[in-house]
Amino acid sequence: MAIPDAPSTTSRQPVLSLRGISKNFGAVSALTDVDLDINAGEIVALVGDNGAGKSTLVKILAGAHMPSSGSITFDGQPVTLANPAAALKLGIATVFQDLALCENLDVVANIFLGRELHPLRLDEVSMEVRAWKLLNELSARIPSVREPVASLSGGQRQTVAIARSLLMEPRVILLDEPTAALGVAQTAEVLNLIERVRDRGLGVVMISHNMEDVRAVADRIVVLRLGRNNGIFLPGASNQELVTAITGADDNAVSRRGRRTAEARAGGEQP
Amino acid sequence: MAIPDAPSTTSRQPVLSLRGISKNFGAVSALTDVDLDINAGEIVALVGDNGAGKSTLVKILAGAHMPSSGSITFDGQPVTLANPAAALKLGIATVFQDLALCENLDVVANIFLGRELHPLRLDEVSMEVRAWKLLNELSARIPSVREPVASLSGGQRQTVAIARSLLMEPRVILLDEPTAALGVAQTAEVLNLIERVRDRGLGVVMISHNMEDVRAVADRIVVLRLGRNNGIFLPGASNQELVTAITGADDNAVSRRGRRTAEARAGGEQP
Amino acid sequence: QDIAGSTVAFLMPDQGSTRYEEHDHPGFVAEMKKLCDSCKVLYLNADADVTKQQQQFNSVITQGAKVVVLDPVDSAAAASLVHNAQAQGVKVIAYDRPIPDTKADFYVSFDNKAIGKAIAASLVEHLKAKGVSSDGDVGVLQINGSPTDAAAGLIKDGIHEGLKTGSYKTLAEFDTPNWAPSNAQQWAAGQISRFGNKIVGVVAANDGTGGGAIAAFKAAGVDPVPPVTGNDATIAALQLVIAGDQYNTISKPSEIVAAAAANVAVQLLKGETPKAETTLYDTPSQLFVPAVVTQENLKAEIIDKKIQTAAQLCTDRYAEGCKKLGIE
Amino acid sequence: MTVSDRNPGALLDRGDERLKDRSGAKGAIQGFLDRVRSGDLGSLPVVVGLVLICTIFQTLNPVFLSPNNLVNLLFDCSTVGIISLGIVCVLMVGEIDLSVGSVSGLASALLGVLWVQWGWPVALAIVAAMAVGFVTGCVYALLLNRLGMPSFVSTLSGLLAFLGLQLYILGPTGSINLPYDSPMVDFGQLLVMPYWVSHTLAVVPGVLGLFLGYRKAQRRRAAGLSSRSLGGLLLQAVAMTLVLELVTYYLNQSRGVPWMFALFVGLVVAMNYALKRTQWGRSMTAVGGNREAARRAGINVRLIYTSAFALCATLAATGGLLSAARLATASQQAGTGDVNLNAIAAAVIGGTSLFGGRGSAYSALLGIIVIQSIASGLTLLDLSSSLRYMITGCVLAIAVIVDSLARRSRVSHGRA
Amino acid sequence: MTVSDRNPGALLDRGDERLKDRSGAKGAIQGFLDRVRSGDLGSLPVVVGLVLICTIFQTLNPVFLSPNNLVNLLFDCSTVGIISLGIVCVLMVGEIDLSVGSVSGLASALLGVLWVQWGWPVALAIVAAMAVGFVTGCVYALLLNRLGMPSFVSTLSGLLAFLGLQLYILGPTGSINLPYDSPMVDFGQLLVMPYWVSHTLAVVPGVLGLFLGYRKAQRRRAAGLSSRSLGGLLLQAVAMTLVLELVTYYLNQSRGVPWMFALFVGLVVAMNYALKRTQWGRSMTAVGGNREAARRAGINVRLIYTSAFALCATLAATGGLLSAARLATASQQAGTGDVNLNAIAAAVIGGTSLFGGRGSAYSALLGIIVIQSIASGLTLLDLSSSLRYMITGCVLAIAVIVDSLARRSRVSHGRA
Ligand SMILES: Nc1ncnc2c1ncn2[C@@H]1O[C@H](COP(=O)(O)OP(=O)(O)OP(=O)(O)O)[C@@H](O)[C@H]1O
Ligand SMILES: Nc1ncnc2c1ncn2[C@@H]1O[C@H](COP(=O)(O)OP(=O)(O)OP(=O)(O)O)[C@@H](O)[C@H]1O
Ligand SMILES: [Mg+2]
Ligand SMILES: [Mg+2]
Repeated sequence: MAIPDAPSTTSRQPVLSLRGISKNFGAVSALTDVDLDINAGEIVALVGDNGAGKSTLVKILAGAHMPSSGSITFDGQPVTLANPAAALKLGIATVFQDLALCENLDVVANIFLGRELHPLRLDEVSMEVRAWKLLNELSARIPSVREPVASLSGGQRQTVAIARSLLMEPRVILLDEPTAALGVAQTAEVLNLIERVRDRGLGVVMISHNMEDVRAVADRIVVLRLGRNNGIFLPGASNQELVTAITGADDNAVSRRGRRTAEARAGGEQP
Repeated sequence: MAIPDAPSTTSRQPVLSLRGISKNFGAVSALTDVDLDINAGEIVALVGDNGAGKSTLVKILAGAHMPSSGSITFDGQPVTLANPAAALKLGIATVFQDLALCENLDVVANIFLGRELHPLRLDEVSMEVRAWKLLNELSARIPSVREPVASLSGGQRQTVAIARSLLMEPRVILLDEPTAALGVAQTAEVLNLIERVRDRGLGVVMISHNMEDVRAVADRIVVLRLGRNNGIFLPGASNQELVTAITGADDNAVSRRGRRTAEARAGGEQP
Repeated sequence: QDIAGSTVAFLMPDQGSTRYEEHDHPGFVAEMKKLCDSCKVLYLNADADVTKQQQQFNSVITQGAKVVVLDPVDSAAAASLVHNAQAQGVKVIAYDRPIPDTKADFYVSFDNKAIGKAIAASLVEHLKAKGVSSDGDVGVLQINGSPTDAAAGLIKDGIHEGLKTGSYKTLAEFDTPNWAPSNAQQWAAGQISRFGNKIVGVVAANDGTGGGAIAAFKAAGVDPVPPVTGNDATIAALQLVIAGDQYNTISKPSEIVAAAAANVAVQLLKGETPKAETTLYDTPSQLFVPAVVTQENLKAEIIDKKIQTAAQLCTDRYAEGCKKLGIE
Repeated sequence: MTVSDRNPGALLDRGDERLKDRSGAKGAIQGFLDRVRSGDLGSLPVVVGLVLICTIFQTLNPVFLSPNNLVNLLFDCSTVGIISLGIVCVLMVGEIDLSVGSVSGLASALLGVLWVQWGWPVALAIVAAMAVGFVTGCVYALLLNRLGMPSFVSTLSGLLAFLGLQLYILGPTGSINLPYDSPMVDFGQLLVMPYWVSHTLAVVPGVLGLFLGYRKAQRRRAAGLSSRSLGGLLLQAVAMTLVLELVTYYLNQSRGVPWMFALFVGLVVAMNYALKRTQWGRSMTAVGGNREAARRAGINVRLIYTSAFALCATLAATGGLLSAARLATASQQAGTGDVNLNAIAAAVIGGTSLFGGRGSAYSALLGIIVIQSIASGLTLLDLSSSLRYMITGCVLAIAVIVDSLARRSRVSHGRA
Repeated sequence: MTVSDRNPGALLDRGDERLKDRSGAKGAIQGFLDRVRSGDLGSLPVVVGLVLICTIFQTLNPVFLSPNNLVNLLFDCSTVGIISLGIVCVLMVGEIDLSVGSVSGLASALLGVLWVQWGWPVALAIVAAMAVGFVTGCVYALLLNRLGMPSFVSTLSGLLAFLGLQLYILGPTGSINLPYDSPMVDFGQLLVMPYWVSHTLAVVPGVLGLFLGYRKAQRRRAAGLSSRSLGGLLLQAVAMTLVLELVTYYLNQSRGVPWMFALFVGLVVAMNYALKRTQWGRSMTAVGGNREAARRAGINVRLIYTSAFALCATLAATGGLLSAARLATASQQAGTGDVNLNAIAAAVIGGTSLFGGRGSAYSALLGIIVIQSIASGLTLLDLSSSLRYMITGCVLAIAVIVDSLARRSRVSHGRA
C-alpha cells in the first residue's frame, strides 16, 4: 500500500516542506537527501530503525541543528531555521526525544520556560494553575509541580515535555517518540490529544516505534532508512510491509520472532 | 486471572525477595510496603502507571537507592545493598531507565565500564571486538563504536546500556523499560534475548508499558499502583484487567479511547 | 597621666620580609614591657593587603587602642586611617614607611629610600674598586620589589639615585610580582641569555629577589657570580654573603627602631610631646641609618652587635667561610 | 478528561494521595523535620555555622560582638559583598569571572584619576568607571558567544590585563587620595542611617512579607491551590521584625547602620527579585542548569551570558568604587590580594554552585558575612600571621562543614 | 542473528554504509579535512597558538629562540608543570584543588627545615614532604566523600592553612638556603643529559610508536577491525623522530636537555598512560563525565576521588621540592603568587575541561609551555610591569583564541 508518487498531497500547499536535506556529523552522514512535506490538519508519522536519522530530522526542523545542505520552505517561503527561537517564532513546537528539560527547575518553570507570564513579575499562581490543568489533561501523575524535574520519573518528565509544547499556539507540532516512556493511560491521552490537535488544523509529525499507535493515528507514514527516504505508506499498510521498509529486509528479526513464537505456540498446543 | 495468593511460587526459594519495602523522598512516599519475589528462570514483569514507583524499586534492588524500610533477601540470606557495587557483586545486573551512561566515553568504554579487560593495560582490540559482537547480536545500528555516547541516538544508547548488562554473568537481571526507545527489530531481538536469558536460569525483572510485550514474555505480571502492590497476574490476563489494575479504575483513558475509536470506525462504516 | 592598662597597637604590613615578626614585634613588646608593664600590645600583620590593614586598624581602635604604631601597606591609603584615628583622639605613629599626605603624630623609621640608595651606591663603589669599566655595553640589572608595594617604590627610587653615583648603565629593570624569588630568578635567567657576561652586577631590592638572581647565575653556570645586592639581612642572605655569593645586604637592627617607637608611644600615651630630631613630611621624625653589610663588616655589624649568633650563621657548609671572616 | 482517582474535593496541588499532609501547625513542624532529615534546608546550615563562629569568637574576645565592631564589619562586608553578588550572576549561568578583583581595582583607579586628577564631577567619574566594567563584561560575553572561549581563560587574561591597566593609569603618581570631606568618602567611611530610618526600614521586610504573603495565599486559595495559613505568615513576620529591630537597636548603640551596607542589602534584595521573580532570572537559572534545553526553549542564550557577565563586571566596578571610598584612596593595591578569591568563596560558601543553575543572591550576603566575621574575629586575637592563616583555613572549613553535612543527607535522599 | 544489511565482507567496524571511506592516503587527508571542519583537532590549535607566540617574540627579540633561553624555559616549565599535571587529575574528576601552591610551598619549606636545619638525609626529607602532600590529598578526599564538602571550599581552607603552616615552620629563620653543591640543587639548576642520551631518547617515541602501532594494527586486522596502514605509521614515526632529534640537536647547542624536564615529560607520559590505558584512568574519566553512572557501574567512586586528590597533592609537593631545588632556597614566598593560577590555567589552556571528564596529561605540558613562553618572551623585552601585565593578558587570550575557534566549529557540528 505504499504510495508510489503522491501527487494528491501536492494539491494543497504543505505548511512545511523539506527538499534534499542532508546532515553530516564528522565522518557519519546522518541524513542524505531527505524530502518531507507536512500539511495542515495531517498527522505524518516518521518511522525508521534506530539511528535512521528521525531525531536529526526533527532537530533540523526545530532549529536545533543546521542542515549541511538542502532547503526548507514554510508556507511556501524559503526559511533558514538558524536557532530554536526562529522555529518557535514560525510556530513550530517540538517535543524532543531527549526532552531537553532543565533538571534544576521545577515542573511549572519548565513548562513555561521562555514563555513565562508577566516577564517582569512572574505570575506564579496563574502558571501553577495552568500547569496543573495541562498535566491533568494528560492524566499525568505528578505529586507536586514544585519539585525540581530531576526528581521526576521518566514518564512524568515526558508528560512535562509534552505539556510544554501545548502552551503556545503552534502551526506545526513535532513529537519525537512522545509516548515512549508513558503509561497506558497517558499514552491513550496523548494519542487523543494528537488527534484533537490535528482536527484543529495543525500539522503534526509524530515519531514512534510502536506500529499500532502509528497506524491508529497517522494519515501518512514516512519511512527513513539509514538516513534516506525509504517509502511513504498509508495507515492501512500491513505491519509486515512497514517493518520490511524499516529494516530493509523481508527476513528480519520481527518476522523471525513472529514465526518462532507461532511455532512455539503450535508446539505447546500439541504436547 | 489475578493470582489471589501465590503459594505455588513459594515452593522453590526465590533468588531475590523483598518484604515491606518503603521509600520516601521528602514529603513523597514513592514506595509503601512493597513485596516482590523473583525466582530463577522466571520473567517477572513489573507494570504500573507513570510514577508508580517501578524505577525506584529497581534502583533499590540495584543498590542505587537505599530503602527507607523493609528487608531484602538474596538466596535466602538477608542482604543490604548499600551501593551498586554490592548489587553487582551478588550478580544483579541492571539496565536503568535513564541508562546511566557516561556521555564523554565512547561506546566500547561504556560497555566495559567497571569491567575492563586487563586493568593495567586495557585490551582495546578485544574489547572492541566483543562490543561489536554484542551490538550485532542486538541488531544495533551504530556506525562507529569509537564515538562518544553523546553522539548516539536514543535507541542506540539504549542498546549500549543493554549490551552492558550482558557482559557479566548475572544471577538476576533487571530491565527498566529496556525497549522504550528501540526500533521494531531491536525490540524483537531484546525480547528474544530475555527469553534466552530466562531459559539459562536467570531471574529477570522487566518493566514495560507495552502490554503486548509484557504478555508475550512474562511468566508473572506484578502491578504497582501509587507505590503499593496492586495485584499479581498471569500473562493470560486480558488487557482490560491489567489496565484496570494499573490505573485503578474500570473507566480509564484506555477504555474510553477504545470505545471512541470503535464508535468512530462504526460511524465511518455507515456514512 | 596614669597609663597603666592602656592599649597600644602595632600594625605591620606584610610577610615579604621576616623582620616584622622576628625583630620589630619582639623589640616593641620588650620595650613596652619595660616602660609600662601593664600595657597591652596588640600586634597584627596585614599580609600586604590594604583593605585588611584598614580592618585591622579599625579593629584595634574598637578594642580601645589609644596609640597605633602603623607601618602602612600603602602610604597613600594610610592617610585616611590617620585622619579617622585622630578624629577619634587616637594617636598614630608612622613606622618604617612615611605617610606623606596626612600628618601623623610621629614618624620613626629606617629610611627606605636611603636603603635603596645605600645598596646601589655600595655596589657601584665595589665595581669601581674592582676596576670594572663602565665603557661599552656593560651594565647592571635592577630587580625591584612588587609593583603594587609602596615600600618597593621607595626603595626603587633610592636605587635609581644610588646608581647615579656611578656611570654604570642599567641594562634592564624588573618589578617582581609579589616579591617572589622565583619570578626574579626567571627574569634574571632571561637577562643572562640576553646579555651574557655584559652583566657586571645586580641591584636587588631585597634578599629574596637577590637570592633568586644568584640562583639564576648559578644555574647558567656563571662563575664567579657578579656582585648581587640584597636588603633585610636575613640569615639566608647573610650565609650567602659569607659564602661570597651575595655582595651586600642591609642590616636593620629593627629592635632599636621598635624600641624607639615604643618610647614615643608611651610618651604619647602620657600626653607628652615626644621630642623630634627632624621633621619629614611635616611630621616630627626620628630616622635611623641602616648599615650596609658586606663580607668586610659582617662580623662587626651582625655578630658583634648580637643581631645574629655565629652558631645560627655558621652551619656546616658556611663554617669555612665564617672562619675566613674571623667569625667563630 | 476527568481524573477519576484524585482525592475528591482536594486542592489542585494536593490531589496525589502519596503526598503527606503538611497543613496546620503540626504539619508545618512535621514538614520541617522532613526537610531536616532530607537536608533541604536552604541557607539554614550556613547560618548555624555562622552562629557557631560568632559564639567562639565572642568567648575568646568579648569585643567581637560589640556594636562598634559589628558596624565596622558591616562596612567591610559591603564592598567585597557587592563584587560577590556579581559573581553569583556568572556562577548561576555556569561561568566564572576571575577578573573581578582587577576590574574593581581598575574602577577605583579610574575614580582617582578622573575625579581627583582630571577634576571630573564625581558622578561622571563613577558612571565612567561603571561603564568600563560594563564594557569589560560585554567583551567576555562576546569572546564566549562568538569564539567559544572558556570564561576561565578570557577572564584570566582580563585579570592580568586590567591589573596592568590599573598600575598604568596610576603609574606616574602611585596611589591617589580621595578628598576626606567629599560625600563619596563619607559614604564609604562614616554615613550611617538616622535611628528612625533604620528602625523604620527594619519593619519593612516583615510587613511586606506579611502583606505579599497574604495576598498570594488569597490568590492561591481562589485558584484552588494549597496556601499558607495566616497564622504562619503572621508568626514569621513578627519573628523577622523582632530580630531585625533588635539588631538595629543594638547597632544603634554604636554608630548605627551604615548606608553602604543598606546599599549592599538593597542590591541583594533587588538581585534576588530579579533572579527569582523575573523571566530574566528564570532564563539565567535555565541556562546554568541546561544550556541546550534553554536554547531549545527559545531563550536567547547569548544575551543571557552577556547580561550575566556585564552585570558581574559592573558590580565589580561598583565594589571597586566603594572600596576606594572606604579607603579614601585609589590604591595600587586595590583589588589585588584576596579580593578575587574572597568574592568567589563568599558566593560558594553561601551555597551558590560552581557548576551553574543553583544559587541565590542571598548567598553573597551570607558568605561574605561568614568570611568577614572570621577575618574580624581573628584580628581581635593577638596572633602571628602564620597562625592566623592556619586558623582562618580551619574555621572556614568548620563553617562549611555544617552545610555540607546537611547537603550530604540530601544527596543520600536522592536529590543532589 | 545474521545482520542481513551490512556490507558483505566489510570489516567489523566498517559495516555501516553511512560511514565515509577513510582508508588509504587520500582517505587520511579527507579525514583530516573533515576533522578540521568539525573542529576535532585535539591539541593542534594550541600548538598553532604557541607557534604564533614564538614567532612574535622571536621577531621582537632574537634571543627568545636561542638555545640557551629555551633551556631556561624547559627548566622553568618543569616545576609548575608537574603541579599542573596534578591539577589535570582533579579536573578530570570534575573537582578542583586551589591549594596546590600552598602545598608546594609547604613541601619546599619542609625540605629546607628537615634537610638543611635538622640534617635529615635529603631522600628522607623528600619522602616526608611528599608524604605530607599525599596525606593532604587524602584529607580533601575524605571531606568530599564523607561530608560532601565541595572541593572548592576544602581546598580553599587548605590554601590558607598550609600557607600559615609554611610561614610557621620557616618562621624562626625565614628563608633557608639549600647547599649549592648538593645533587638536589644541581638537579634543579644544572643537570642536563649527555648528548648521546638525549639523542637516544629522542628516537624512542618514534620507534616505540611504530612498534606498538604496528602490533596493534596487526591485532586489529586479525580481529577483523579496520587498522592503520603501515605507511601512515612509518610516516608519523619518521616525522616525530626528525622533529625531536632536531629540537634535541638545537638544545644541545647550548647546555642540553635538562634532566628535570625529562622527569616532567616522563611523568606526563606515565600519567597519559595511566589515564588512557588503565582501568583507573577509565574510571577517572567516567567519574568526571557522569558520577552517578560510574557509581552504578560498580566503580568505587570514593576511591577514585581519593586517588585523584592524593595524586594531585603529591605532585604539588613534588613540584614544590623541585622549585626549591631550582631556586636553591626554601623561601617564604614559594608557592604564593601565581603558582596556583598558573598551574590551573596551564591545564585549562592545554584543553582539560574545568567541568570534568575531558582532558589529557599532555594538556599540562602544552599549557605550561604556552604560559612560560609568554613569561619568558616578555622577560626579554624591557617593559614596565604595568605593560607587562597587559601584554601577558592579551597574548594569553590570543594563544587560546585559536583553540576556541576550532572548538567553536566543533560545537556547531553538534559534539560539544
Ligand atoms: N551530535 C551528533 N554527533 C554525531 N553523530 C550524531 C549526532 N547526532 C546524531 N548522530 C548520529 O546520527 C545518526 C542518526 O541519529 P538520530 O538521533 O537522528 O537517530 P533516530 O532515528 O532518532 O534513532 P532512534 O530511533 O534511536 O531515536 C546516528 O547514527 C547518530 O549516531
Ligand atoms: N530522587 C527523587 N527525589 C524525589 N522524588 C523522587 C525521586 N525519584 C523518584 N521520585 C518520585 O517517586 C515517584 C516514583 O518514581 P519512579 O521513577 O519510581 O516511577 P516509575 O514507576 O518508574 O515511573 P515511569 O513509568 O514514569 O518510569 C515519582 O512520583 C517521583 O516523583
Ligand atoms: Mg531518535
Ligand atoms: Mg521508571
